[in-house]
Formats: sequence, structure tokens, C-alpha cells
Amino acid sequence: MNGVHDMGGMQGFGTVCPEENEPVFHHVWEGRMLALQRAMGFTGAWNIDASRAAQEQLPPADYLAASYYKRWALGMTFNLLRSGLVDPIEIEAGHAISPPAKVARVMRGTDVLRAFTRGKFSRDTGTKPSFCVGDTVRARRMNPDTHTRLPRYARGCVGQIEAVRGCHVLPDTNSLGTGENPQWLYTVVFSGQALWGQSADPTLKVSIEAFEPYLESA
Amino acid sequence: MNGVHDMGGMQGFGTVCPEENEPVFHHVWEGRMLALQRAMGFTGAWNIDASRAAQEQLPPADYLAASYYKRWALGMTFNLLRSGLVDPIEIEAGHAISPPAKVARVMRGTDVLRAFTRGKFSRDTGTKPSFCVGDTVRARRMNPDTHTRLPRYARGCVGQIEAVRGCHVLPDTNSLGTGENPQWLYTVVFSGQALWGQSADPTLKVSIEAFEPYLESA
Amino acid sequence: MAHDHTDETHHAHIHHDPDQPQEVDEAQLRVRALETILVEKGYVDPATLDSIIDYFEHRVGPHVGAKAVARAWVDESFKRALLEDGAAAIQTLNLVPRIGDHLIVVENTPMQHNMVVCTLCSCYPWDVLGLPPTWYKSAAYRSRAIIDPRGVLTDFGVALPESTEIRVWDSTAETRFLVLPMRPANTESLGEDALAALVTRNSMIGTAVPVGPSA
Amino acid sequence: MAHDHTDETHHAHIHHDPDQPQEVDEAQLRVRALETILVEKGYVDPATLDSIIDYFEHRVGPHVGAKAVARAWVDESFKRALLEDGAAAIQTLNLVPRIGDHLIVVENTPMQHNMVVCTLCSCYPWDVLGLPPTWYKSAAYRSRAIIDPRGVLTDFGVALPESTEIRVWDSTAETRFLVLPMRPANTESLGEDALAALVTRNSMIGTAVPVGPSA
Repeated sequence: MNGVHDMGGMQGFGTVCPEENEPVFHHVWEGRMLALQRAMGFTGAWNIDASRAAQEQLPPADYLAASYYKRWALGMTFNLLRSGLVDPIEIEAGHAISPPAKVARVMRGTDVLRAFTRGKFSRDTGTKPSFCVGDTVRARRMNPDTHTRLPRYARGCVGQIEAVRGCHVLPDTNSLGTGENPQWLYTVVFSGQALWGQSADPTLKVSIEAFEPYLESA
Repeated sequence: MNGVHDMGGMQGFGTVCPEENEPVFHHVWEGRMLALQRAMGFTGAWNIDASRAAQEQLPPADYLAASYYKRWALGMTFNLLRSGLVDPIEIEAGHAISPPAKVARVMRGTDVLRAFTRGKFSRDTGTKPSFCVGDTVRARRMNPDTHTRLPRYARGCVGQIEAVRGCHVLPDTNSLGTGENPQWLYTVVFSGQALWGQSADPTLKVSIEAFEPYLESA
Repeated sequence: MAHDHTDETHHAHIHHDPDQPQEVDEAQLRVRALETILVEKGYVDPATLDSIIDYFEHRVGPHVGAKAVARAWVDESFKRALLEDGAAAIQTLNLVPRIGDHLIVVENTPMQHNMVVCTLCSCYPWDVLGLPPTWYKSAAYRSRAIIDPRGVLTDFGVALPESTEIRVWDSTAETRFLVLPMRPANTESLGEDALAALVTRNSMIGTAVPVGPSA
Repeated sequence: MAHDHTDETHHAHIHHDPDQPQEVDEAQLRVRALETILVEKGYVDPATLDSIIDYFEHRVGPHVGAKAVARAWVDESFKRALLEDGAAAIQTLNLVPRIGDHLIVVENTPMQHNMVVCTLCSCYPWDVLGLPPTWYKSAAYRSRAIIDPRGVLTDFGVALPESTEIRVWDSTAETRFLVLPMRPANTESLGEDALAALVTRNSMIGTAVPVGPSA
């Protein structure tokens, strides 16, 4: 989806403001939100791609106005309602009203350390990649109105395959719940000028991690 | 500038909601704002391109959250401060404090009808256009962080010159106050598939009005 | 997903309705302050502001474009002149003081339907249509018109034949566009004024199609 | 214009500071309500939530990555292993239960400086760096890092030689990136722990450069 979340190359967001000695959380509720996200992720009610997709469908003005963890809260609310785990009236009321739905598993204290291994997204498919290191490729012009991980700034641009990363779950379908559909994943590197034109910094190179369906020979 | 104002092709803003029997203004202040904009435009303190540029530099979340005429008010405030016609303290106070600056002219009742002719932006430069009707051109990849009228969605795409519109004031320089710098203006038409990829509506064609520096032969 | 979230996320939204009371109050105060300052500074004349508002509320509007369309429907030579130079042709109708240059009239045909948008702001041929409606200025229209025009037309209840080419004109310069819609069926007996009454504003932007009387 | 408006438009802004009290109150209430509902429904266990927070506050953080960097500076074979397979190499240090797959370590050299961003959300190698700082998640960083990385570095007070190639890695998949910075000068006498203390979080994202002791 071409949303405001896809902000690579946008101008006008001002300067970057690092904070000295930044705490892990600025407010207690931020930590609670993070923990809720992890715990709900563990239930298997939705996958990480659906989590991202939920945030991307927030109204653009809301997306930009909300802080990071507030976006998480809004995205989770969307997925709780969509999955039927929570009723709209419960969100309004702020407590449970109807009986719980069934979830695959509930995270307990003993699961926590195990749950902190980042998920494994590579899959063995027995297929062969279509591109090899050094190949010249073009990122496709594609504009699905659903979740995708091909950023707009790269579309239509020509770059080189720099690495083949294995076959990975495709977010485009996984976010929709229509399957993991694993695809070869590549690091594709573009010159700054290929992305931004002749006046770009000549010392700039940018890479994206691109799934095979995002690419075509060039 | 690659800002949220450049929203062609974005998804997620929802459906279009026409209003039956829509009034010219929904609130009295909207009409006052429109009139202020016209009256200040007449003073020559800034040009229309600077007006647009002022709105484009609003923080993106503010741009999206504000209504149309509220954006005008915010943009005008920016230009009043930038041009020195009004002091920040006056904006805070809501009334004039320091003596007025000099403006080229003030609109009076007798000027109103004359002022309602839309400005003429074509200029006779004695130059010849580089492209003719039927030429295949590519919209340049250019990403100035100042005002431009080449929308992002067209950049890097190949289309055809459909009409030559004469030499017109270039917004890119005019907005900065660095000159009218008139350039040949063309209607360039793209197939939907050139812009959006193979899955685009095959019956779609989109044209932009493109100044010659926005284009290269393809 | 992009199109079906309206209901489901209702409860998840922060509300930014531009017409909500808070926004109106804040904008109203800001504009009142601007007017006070600019009048006190002598940059603007309050009586002139009233005249400007009056002009947009009562003098200019879609009736200007509608009259030109109706004339084009009944007068082939006017239609040719309109398509040749929209500003010059409409000028001859003496409806408004002067039409701005580079008004480009684009003709709908059974093969091609035209729609006008300004993706970068909300440029609009106000000298022949008056001020743009809110939907024309909305992010929804500005963003979708060029990538999903048939979806936008559905929002307006308009369904075109699948084979009709849709041509969208993005108003990225100071040229302005007016759609010349097709004359509806069953209008052979109508005079120019009755025809003009069928020509809606939206039909001259390209999001509606004029409808004739039932047969 | 994009870079100089901060002061001039101060008075023209609607304030949307995400940390303003109103946003905090609203978010806090929303999150409290979510927690209440999810606990009452039995989907989450409150004691487990505490453990998760504890993990991120006290167990994982930039010290993990810093240790790996320092080891690579003193142990060439570890460095080769780290560049070959970041997850497997760091696993051998036994600092955290398990490092996620596809952790890609990219090495700064006098010719090339690496920076990591996620333009689409805020993907980050949290298993070796902990939670991302606010600036990493900001629209300013996500938007500018790939088009104006030298400008971004200026915001961090970092100026690289004009000839240095800047390589920005956009984390658009489940691969994660860790920058291996260059060992600073005047550190020949330092042990591994003292070296690790020089390795800041930002230097492993690519927005800082480790600084050695003064000569």
C-alpha cells in the first residue's frame, strides 16, 4: 500500500533529534504496550506482517500524529477487532464483556526467554533463485493496495544483486493470511543517482532487501 | 519538495465523499480567509508559487490534519512572517503592534472585478521548444527539497508529448523569488501501465503539465 | 484492506475531522486575528474583503461553465471555438469579466471520458466553475483519481463501460481544464437554458455524467 | 526551505508533539484498557508482561553488540566469523539466549561508511541492540537517511570525508543489520572491555563513530 508509512525520500520532516541518555521507555504505558504486543504475537492470532499492515491502514494524519507505541496500540486494536478476539463494545467499555475466543497458546513466564528469539522467516523450498550476484535488475512498478515491502522510492529503478539471502516468507501474502508463499530474497543495491537523479550525492549507495516477485531483469 | 502534499497515487485516504448541495463556504471564516488570500495576493508581497510552497512546508501531520482553508491560514502566516510584513509578536497578540511595512498596492473595491482575472503565466521568450507533439520523453528523476510541480508518481516514467502550451513562469524558481525563468510547458501523457505497472487499468491514461526542465528525451 | 477499514477501525481512530468544533474554533480565531492584523496594518481593506466574498458567493459558479457547455451542444461552431481556445470562446458569452488564459476544454466521447484533478494542491478552473467542492480538495480524491479513477467514479455512482478510455488531467501548471460532457439522450427538444440546467458542476470535472429527461 | 523553516513557522504550527500530555493521557488510557481486556479474556498473563518489560529494560541492549564489536577488533578470526554469519558468531559469546537468524554485520572501512534504516516501519536488530531509540523511529530519520545521509550525519555531529562512500541499508525484510565500526586510534593498549565501552549504540547503527582516548 502506498501509504505515509512508506516515507523513504520524503522531505520536510525536519532534522533528526537524538536524545542524550534516552531511557528504554519514556512512559510506563509504552513498556506495557510492547509487552502486550509480544504476548499477543505469541498467541498466533496474527503474524508480524499483519501487525505492520494494521498500522499502515491507519488514516494517514493519525499515523503521522501518533507516537510509535500509540501506533502499536491503534494497530493492535484493529487486529483484535478484525480477528474477533475482542468486540468493539469491549474496546469502548475498557473491559471484557463477552466470553474469550480460543487462541493457540498463551505466553507464560517460562516462555519469555524462548519467545525472545526473533522469528525465523527463511524457508527451504527446493527452488532455485532466478538472479545471481552481479545481475542487473529493475524493481518493478507495482502498487498493490495491500501490504508490500517494496518501497516506492525504488520502484522503476535499476540496481545490482549484491547478495542472495535464501527463501523467505513473503509479507505481501502472509499479511493477508493467504500463505507464507516463500520467495527468494536478495540484497539489491542502487546508486544514489539511480534513485534520486543526477544531482544526488555521488558517494551514496542504498540497498533494499527485495523478494524475487519485486524484481525483473534489466 | 517530496512532501505529503504530493499525494498522487497514495492509497489509504478512503473513499471520496461528495456532499449534496454543498454551500460555497461551510463557515464564515472560510470566506474571510479566501478574501484575505486574494487581497494579500494583490499586494504583490509574494507570488502564488510561494503561497503553495508555504503550505507544502507545513509539518506533514499538520498538513494532513488541517482543513483546506486552515492550511491557507497557516501558509499565509508563514509568508507574512517570512516577508516581514507582520511580526511574530503580532500573530501572538492578534493585532498590529509595529508600524506597517510598505506593500506595492492595496486592493480597493474598484479593483475587485479586475483582480478576478486569473493571472497570466505565459511569457514570450523568443526561444524554441526542444520537444514536439508526439515525442517520447521521460520525466526526470529530480528531488529538489524546494517547490516543484513535477509530481513524484511521474518521475522516471516514459510518456508522449501531446501538446505544447507555450512558455510559462517556472514555479521552481518563482516560488523562491529567484526569477520567473519562463520555460516551455507541455502536456505529457502516460499510460496507466507506464505509471503503475502491468496490473494497472489498461484503459487509463494520465497527463501532467510538465515544464521542459522536468523532461528528457527517451 | 485499504478499502474496507472504515467500519472496523472506527474505534481505533484519533479523530481529525477537519470540521470538528475544535478545528473550527482554532481556525476561526486564527483567521480573525489575521484579518485584524492585516486591516490594522493597512494591507487589506475590509470592504474589499466583503466584495471578494460576494463575488465568489454570487457572481461566479458552475452556471458559467454550464452555459458554455449547453451552447457547445447546440452550436457546432462555438464548440469548435471552445475546444480551440476555451478562454476566448467563453469570453464571447459575456458571463464574467474575463476568463483566465489557458483554459483547456476536453471533450468526452463514447471512446474517452475525461476527469480533472490537481494532485499537488487543488488547482481548479474557478473562473468558469466557482470555488471547488470539498471533495475535489480532499486527499481521497487527489490521491486516487490518477491511480484508481474507476474506483473514484464508483464513489460518485458512475459506472462507465469497461472499454471506455479514462483520461485524467493532472493540473500541475497554470493551465486549467474543463470537461465538455456528452449531450444526454432525449434532449432534442430542449432549448439552451434547459440544456444548461442538466450540466452539473461534477459533470464538468468528470465525476458525473449529465442525465437527460426520462424518455 | 525544507531545512530552515523551524524557527520561522513556529507560530504557524498546530502542535502534534507525540509527547504532549494529551497524547500521553489518551495513549495511556487506551493501553490500560487493552491490557485489562486481554488479561480478563485470558489471552495474556500479567506476570508475563512484567517479565517481558524486565527483559527489555535489563537484559538486552547495546552492550551485546558492543561486546561483539570489541571482540572483532581484537580477534581477527572472530571478526571473519561475524562478517560471515553474525547470528552464529555472536551466539558463541553467550550473551543472550539466542540471536535471530539473518543478522548481517556490515563493516566500516576508510572507503565505506554504513548506515542502517527501516524506511517502512522501524525494523531494528533488537536482539543485539535492545529497543530502538526514538530518533531511529522518527519520520525525520526514516525519510532522510536514504536521500540525504550526510545531512542526517550532520544532525549527529558526524562529518565524513567527502570521498567516503556512504552505504545505507534499508531493512525492508526480516534480515537485520549491525554496523561494525572502525576501531578508533590510540586504543592499542586497551583491553576488550575497555574497547567495548567505546562502542556506542549509534556507532552500530551508523550515525556515530567510536572515539578513542585522546593521545
